Amino acid sequence: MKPVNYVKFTFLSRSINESFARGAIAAFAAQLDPTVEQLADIKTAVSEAVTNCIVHAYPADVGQIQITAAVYENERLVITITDKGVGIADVEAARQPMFTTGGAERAGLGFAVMESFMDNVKVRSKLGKGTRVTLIKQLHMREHTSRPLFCAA
Amino acid sequence: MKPVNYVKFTFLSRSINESFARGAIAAFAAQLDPTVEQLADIKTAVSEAVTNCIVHAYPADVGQIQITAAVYENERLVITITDKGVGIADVEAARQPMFTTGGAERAGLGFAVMESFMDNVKVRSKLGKGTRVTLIKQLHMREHTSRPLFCAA
Amino acid sequence: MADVKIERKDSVMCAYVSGEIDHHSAAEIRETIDRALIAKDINLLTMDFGGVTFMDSSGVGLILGRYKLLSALGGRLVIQGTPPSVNRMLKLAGITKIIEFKGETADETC
Amino acid sequence: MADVKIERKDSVMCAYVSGEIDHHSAAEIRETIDRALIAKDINLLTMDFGGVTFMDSSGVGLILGRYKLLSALGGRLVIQGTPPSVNRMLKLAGITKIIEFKGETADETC
Ligand SMILES: Nc1ncnc2c1ncn2[C@@H]1O[C@H](COP(=O)(O)OP(=O)(O)O)[C@@H](O)[C@H]1O
Ligand SMILES: Nc1ncnc2c1ncn2[C@@H]1O[C@H](COP(=O)(O)OP(=O)(O)O)[C@@H](O)[C@H]1O
Repeated sequence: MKPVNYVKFTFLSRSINESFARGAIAAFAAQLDPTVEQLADIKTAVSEAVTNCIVHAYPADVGQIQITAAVYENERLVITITDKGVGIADVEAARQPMFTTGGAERAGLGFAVMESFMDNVKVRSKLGKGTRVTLIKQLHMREHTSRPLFCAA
Repeated sequence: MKPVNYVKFTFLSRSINESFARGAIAAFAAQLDPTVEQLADIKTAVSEAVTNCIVHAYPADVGQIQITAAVYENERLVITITDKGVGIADVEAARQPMFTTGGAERAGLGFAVMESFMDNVKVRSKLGKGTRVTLIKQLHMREHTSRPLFCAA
Repeated sequence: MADVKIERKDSVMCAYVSGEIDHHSAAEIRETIDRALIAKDINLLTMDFGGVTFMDSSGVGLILGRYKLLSALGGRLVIQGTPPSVNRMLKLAGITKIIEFKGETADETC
Repeated sequence: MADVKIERKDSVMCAYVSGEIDHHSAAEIRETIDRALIAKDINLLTMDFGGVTFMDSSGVGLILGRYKLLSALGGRLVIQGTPPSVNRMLKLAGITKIIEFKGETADETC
């Protein structure tokens, strides 16, 4: 199926860009008229995936991160986050809650958060080649509620 | 000079993406700690340039729009908006306030707004090839002001 | 992103615009207003910008377009509640002298 | 994006965190808190999350890291003012039973 709308963006794996990435995705997802909670879910999941590229994929240097976001006719939002970093040796193990190679300040909860906040999470990774995380969320258009307005003309 | 940070993004010339584009650029520009007014200036200028791609560059079909944004060490923000659309025959004429080929609902003020809200605006265009608009704004890091807080511990 | 609420009483109509006015939303706002204008014989349209959080030059086109339409229909356009950012855009457009801002008489505003 | 204000009185310290907590800002918040913790002999740290508008799992790492540091220093960590989105993250992390939330005694909160 062809997306109705999409965007692709590329940026450096600098931690300052974590807020940029979730802000840009939020601006894109707004067209699906998500609830405040749905929008927070999407932002949080994107923040986790982008942080993983910055912390784990490129631990020593600055690399490129690519994000795509696509909207499909049935209001499905599909986001991919791709790096060309170190890759993950055992994806199944990495997805376990509390598993981390990131030291004391990482909770090992990134994948658990993505899975909990999105409808579907796919991870493809190759050691030395990089990782692609696909985040899928099904949104339902809400009814627009009109606030009552009085005009004393 | 090499940028300290940059982002590149590509999206479709659909009018729904006008708000996405200025939102994404606002999320990127936030790292420069702009004032509310500076951020509004940047968003407005980007909105004008992106609208021009949608309305003028691809009048009949849907094309690609590419935006780059770069931050330089002296806190200069450089944004480019590029299309592969119809191009502009006479850039000097097009930049004049009130000049429009867009009909009754276009005010012909897009370039005037970009020039007024940014420090520098460059336009390169080739008929049949497309147009690149470069928007430059010099930002100055403000002092962080701390709100007073009382702790009755 | 933007919203417009229409209120009508006899030949007077008020359009409360809120949110972000760009080329995308201006088209929707224009259609809503013009449909209402044409459905009924309106000789005074007040556009209220109190809830507008963003406006690019598409908003100027929106105002000028309604101004011309009203003139053609023998009516008047009045603008009210413009926040500073909208005023700045209207000044830059040089239309603050052409367009009528909220009048002194209560009956022409919402 | 995030901000942290430190208040100290004797061996009690309060850290008011506000804004967006992610991996980037958590690093800054951590440094500010740890510098203050180590500079003075603190045996109770209260972290106030009242002003937090966004928090990803980096915030869990931030809390757990301070919890461990305080334990090592022979002190305690108390959490207060967590908005619903932060509570949701803490529940998902399963740390609501480990971490002490705002105590009943007035002297341990800010
Ligand atoms: N993009 C990536 N590149 C390389 N390794 C990754 C990537 N994403 C995740 N990982 C690995 O998976 C582990 C678990 O990730 P996650 O659940 O997000 O927790 P955390 O980021 O807190 O460690 C990481 O510690 C790391 O070893
Ligand atoms: N990206 C573009 N591609 C082709 N033509 C353009 C482009 N941008 C601007 N133009 C031309 O320049 C004119 C003036 O643009 P502008 O000042 O933004 O006003 P407006 O968009 O209201 O027409 C347009 O009417 C159009 O003819």
